[in-house]
Amino acid sequence: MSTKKSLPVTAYPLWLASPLALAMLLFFITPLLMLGVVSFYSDAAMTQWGSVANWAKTLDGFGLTVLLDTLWLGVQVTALSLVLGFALAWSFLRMPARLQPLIIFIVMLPLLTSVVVRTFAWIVILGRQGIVNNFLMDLGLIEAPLKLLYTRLGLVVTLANVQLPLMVLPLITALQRIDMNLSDASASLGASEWQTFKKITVPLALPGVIAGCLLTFSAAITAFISQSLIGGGQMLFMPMYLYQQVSALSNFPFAAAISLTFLATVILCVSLFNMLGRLSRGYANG
Amino acid sequence: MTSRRQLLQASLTLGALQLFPGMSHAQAKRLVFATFTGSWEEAHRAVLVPAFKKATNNAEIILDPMLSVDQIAKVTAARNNPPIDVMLHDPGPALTAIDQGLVENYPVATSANYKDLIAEAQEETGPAIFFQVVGLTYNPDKIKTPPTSWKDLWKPEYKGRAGITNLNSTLGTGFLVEIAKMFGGSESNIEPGFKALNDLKPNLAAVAANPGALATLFQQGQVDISPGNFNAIQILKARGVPVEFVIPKEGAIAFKTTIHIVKNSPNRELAVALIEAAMSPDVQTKLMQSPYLVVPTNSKVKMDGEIAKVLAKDQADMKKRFVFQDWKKINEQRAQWIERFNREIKL
Amino acid sequence: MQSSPEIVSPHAAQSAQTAPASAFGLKLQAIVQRYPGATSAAVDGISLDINAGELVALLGPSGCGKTTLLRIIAGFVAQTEGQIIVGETAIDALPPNKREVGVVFQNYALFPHMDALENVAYGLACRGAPKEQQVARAQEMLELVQMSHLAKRLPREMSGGQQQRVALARALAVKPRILLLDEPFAALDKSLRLDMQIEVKRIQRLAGITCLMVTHDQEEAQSMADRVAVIHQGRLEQYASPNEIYDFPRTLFVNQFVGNANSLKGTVASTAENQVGTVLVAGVSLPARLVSPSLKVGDSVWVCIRPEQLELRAATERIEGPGLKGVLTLSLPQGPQVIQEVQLGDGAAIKVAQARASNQTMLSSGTAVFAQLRDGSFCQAYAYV
Amino acid sequence: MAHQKDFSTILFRGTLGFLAALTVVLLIAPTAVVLIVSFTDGYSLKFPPVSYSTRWYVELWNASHLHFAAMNSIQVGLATTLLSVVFGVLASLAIVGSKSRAARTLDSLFMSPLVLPALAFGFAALMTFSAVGWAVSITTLIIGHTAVCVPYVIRTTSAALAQMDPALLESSASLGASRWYSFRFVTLPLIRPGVMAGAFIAFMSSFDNVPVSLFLRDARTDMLPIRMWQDLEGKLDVTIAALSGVIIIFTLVMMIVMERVAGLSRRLRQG
Repeated sequence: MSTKKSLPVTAYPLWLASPLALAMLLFFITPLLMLGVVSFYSDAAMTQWGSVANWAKTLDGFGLTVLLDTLWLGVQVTALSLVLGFALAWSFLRMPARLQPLIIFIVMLPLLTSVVVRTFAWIVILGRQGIVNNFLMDLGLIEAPLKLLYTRLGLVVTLANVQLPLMVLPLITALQRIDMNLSDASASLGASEWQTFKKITVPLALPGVIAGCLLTFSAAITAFISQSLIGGGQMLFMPMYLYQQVSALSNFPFAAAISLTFLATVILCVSLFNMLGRLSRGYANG
Repeated sequence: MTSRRQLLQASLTLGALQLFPGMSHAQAKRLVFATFTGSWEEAHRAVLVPAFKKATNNAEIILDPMLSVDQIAKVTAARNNPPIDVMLHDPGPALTAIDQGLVENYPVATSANYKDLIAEAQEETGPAIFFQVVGLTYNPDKIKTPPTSWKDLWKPEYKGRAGITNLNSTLGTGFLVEIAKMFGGSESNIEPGFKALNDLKPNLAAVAANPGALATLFQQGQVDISPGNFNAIQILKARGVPVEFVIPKEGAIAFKTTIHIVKNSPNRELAVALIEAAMSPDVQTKLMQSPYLVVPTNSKVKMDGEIAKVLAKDQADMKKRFVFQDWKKINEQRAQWIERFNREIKL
Repeated sequence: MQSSPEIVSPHAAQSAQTAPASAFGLKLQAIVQRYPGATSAAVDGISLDINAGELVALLGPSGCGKTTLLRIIAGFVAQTEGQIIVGETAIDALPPNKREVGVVFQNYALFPHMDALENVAYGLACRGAPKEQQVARAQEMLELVQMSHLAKRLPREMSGGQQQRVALARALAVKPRILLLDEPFAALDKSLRLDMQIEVKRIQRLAGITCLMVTHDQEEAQSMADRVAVIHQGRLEQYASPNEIYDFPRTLFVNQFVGNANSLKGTVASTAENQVGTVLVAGVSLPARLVSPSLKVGDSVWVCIRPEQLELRAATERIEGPGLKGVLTLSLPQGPQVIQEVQLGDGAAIKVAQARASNQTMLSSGTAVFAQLRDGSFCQAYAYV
Repeated sequence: MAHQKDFSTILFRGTLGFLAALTVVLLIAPTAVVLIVSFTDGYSLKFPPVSYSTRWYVELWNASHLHFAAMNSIQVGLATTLLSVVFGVLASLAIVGSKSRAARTLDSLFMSPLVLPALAFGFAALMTFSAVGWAVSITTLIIGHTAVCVPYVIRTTSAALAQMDPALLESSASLGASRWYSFRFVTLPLIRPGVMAGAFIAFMSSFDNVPVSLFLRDARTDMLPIRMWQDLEGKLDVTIAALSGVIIIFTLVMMIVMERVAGLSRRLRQG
């Protein structure tokens, strides 16, 4: 005799996910597939289909430069965020417990504050008459204001700051999981603090590092507002390239090809990060 | 207790209904006027909108400031259900919009103000409501000797202090054509223009996305010299920002700005009312005065004040002093130029 | 622990009490549970017949399938085969919430957002009972478990023992036909455990409810249950009263799992009627019950001797009767008794339990000793596998 | 073991401590700067302002185009939150804890908007909507926003569900509760803080959304962040500083409230 298999009381039927699955299929997946179709039109008016001209144009010297430059921007921002974020996360765990909630609050605030507002602040900070220039001039370190706004350096600093919470939160979580006894054990075995940091803390925090890097990287390369307000009109990254094709030139097919190239690149980067993440988890868990 | 709870629930339900469009039709009636960014938006918000409201018994209007090219892109994308009712165009985009059949002819026969426009402004596809004048803008606090020529932008002393806009704006494109001419080119030979732009790179502090953004760069002290729109800086100047406008010796670039009813607009009557207000001597007079200093097209408006002093005594004088460009030729190549600008002027 | 003079195990289980009229019996008929992809069944054809009002312990090591069986009865897992009958009706097709089977979980599973009273009233609330009735019944139940003074406490504000009382009250409040207890005392401190065991037993008697308790602790099973079902690798090894389980373990596993046992290799030396015979262990002939059926002379067997069945004497003080020769290696005093380890000649070690008496001098390590079977004791012999 | 701190240890701790302090300053600076600048008396965004006033807040009071955009953003934000919560909680219930291939696939699908460039999605959605003849409207904005905001609700809800002891549901069932009753009186109260935190994050990210709004908005459905961006780029309007001040204060207050009722920080870090 066999009884009917029924759903355990602790589980819910999978069909509960179907409304969202259907909605995502219709309103998320379908549009992305549409990009593929549209990208093969050869003209902006979308009358002739079946040409790879847009793809050729996307991946020609210039398109590739924009793409690589965007990725390079992501790498720069991620590296800077990592250094700053790791220092903060490391110090966080060594802070008096009273201070910790305050720090978490300070980290979270920008995460939930409008990105336009945060970027706006950096215009004030980096401008020719901005805080940094005034400070340096008051100190007598420079005579004429430095150009910070609309420069690569300014953009990297701004983006690193804007995306910093995305780095810090996973790092704190990862570092908190590390048994504090391990560093004591390492110290008792004669390792210097720097050795302990290099050989114990960093390897064990790797999953958090990778999670933070993934979030920061993907946020940095897609940060349209910061790129446009701080980078200015002279720097061209994928998001602005895409926006320009759509809004000023109405070249939907080309924009579609750009979008897909960008999407594919991001998916590739994410998969890479995920792979590293899996490796590092195996590493960190022994 | 129960009643308070019920009240809360009822109000939440009502609130939820409000969230969904279609249940309230208020939005459908709003007239959308795509004006230009920066000073134009401020001028129109301050002068044109009140006049329009007065004429239409407080009809709702939204200003959507954007570049001409963006307006065309938006309307092209949704021809049957245009997101814009009234467009404002520089000569180049105006030709494009007309060619692509995006605009509707203005009902000139029934218009009260159309016949008062100067001859050049009378266009059935969309009357011109003002002229724009592009010259050199500079910060008198930082630049003691006023520039006299476009060529001054290339002076080594302005290293890292000059600004331009990209070619999406008429200002940027017009400037490119002008410097091409200056270095021996023309509308059909843009090469010298690009070469000159490349040489300008060391001096560039910023490439603005639109003329409004260029004006803000002065406000922030980010640039000290740039090609600029006469009007764009007037409001800044009125606020005490140190900026001055000069006409270079090569002549200022001028173009008329036309206003159009978008085809398939559901708000045609309101659109006509707005354009009628924009042509009216009343509005044009107010716009001509400080701080807006908009060059009028209505013959009943007599040029005076700052405009008469700096630009031209009257419309006839203007035609003599200003350089007009061949936008038909420019249009044919503009997309290519934008592409090329993207590639070459990128740092 | 006196050994029974009877040789044949008495199968008639003696319930400690007579069933109340309202109680329901529980029958499990050949329950099989196979998880997809698993090589062996988690529950492999278990049949159990539990009398109304009886408290039965499911005893076995972790992973033996006892908890799975409990979850099958509760309806959380659907069995692959078999039938569950409560009273006269099969409940297999019913979802958990229709089975009227109360469960007390190992971690009590009190609803953290409800106070004690709300937790206890929950089951009645589910049934849509009027508010006053819910409260009255919940208060009554809290009184039963002596928790009425903490009715407004949230679970996190209660100790483990208090939480368990509330959990018990909650399960009983809806008057279930069967009460299932999953390792109910595992999370309690040792000192608290005994109190709660007595308490649970008291309440079970008072409520007169049929009760099935899962445990891996044989002492707990011994002390609480009317009958014990020993489960090993999904199979029922033995189902009998605690005494019978202890004294007449039917399998080698039961013998080893219930109480301590010295297991030695031996051979059957002689057989007699009623499973009695002798076995040869390390050259010594010992009287044994040949528990596995059809053992013949010469068969290899596992011979199990409980430590308390042995008595240790210095080689010099040896008395009549069979004895295993060895050297005393270790003495571990354990409360009322002392466990002594003896190394036999062939290297095997056995444990001997000796009552602690103040007037007795203890043998010292290294002494040559004989471990002698106490008078009237039998070894148990099981087929060698 | 040396008890005195050697030079390298001091250097090491000093460097990390300094960087950490710098980072904290960097994190606070933008918010503080905006708040201070919003009280300037002048037209430019000099820091520190030459003189202070609340004139830009008064301007803000009269800036009807900003009110209009703000109302739209709030409408879209609330509707997006509502949809995200309904769809997200249902989906979380279905997929959390399930090891089935279908559930894992759905999970990846639902989470994908978090990492994929939303700008590409915004553009793709615009094309799709216009292809089927849907004019850009509040509705299309809500759809687009929901797609990118629902992962936040799923993340916090799933985390809350995963932390729930399954025995609670079993015990509820054994006490006679139906699946729905258990959900209503056990699951829901226990995951409510997680759902609330997710709803809050979803609202904030819809309210702050640029990449999707960029393509799906038009003048009739103006969105606040886009309006702010364009006003900043096009005319460096100091009113935007005042508006930013208001947004910052609102965010701060909401964060404190959400920390109290939903343990926001804990939930943000789990995700």
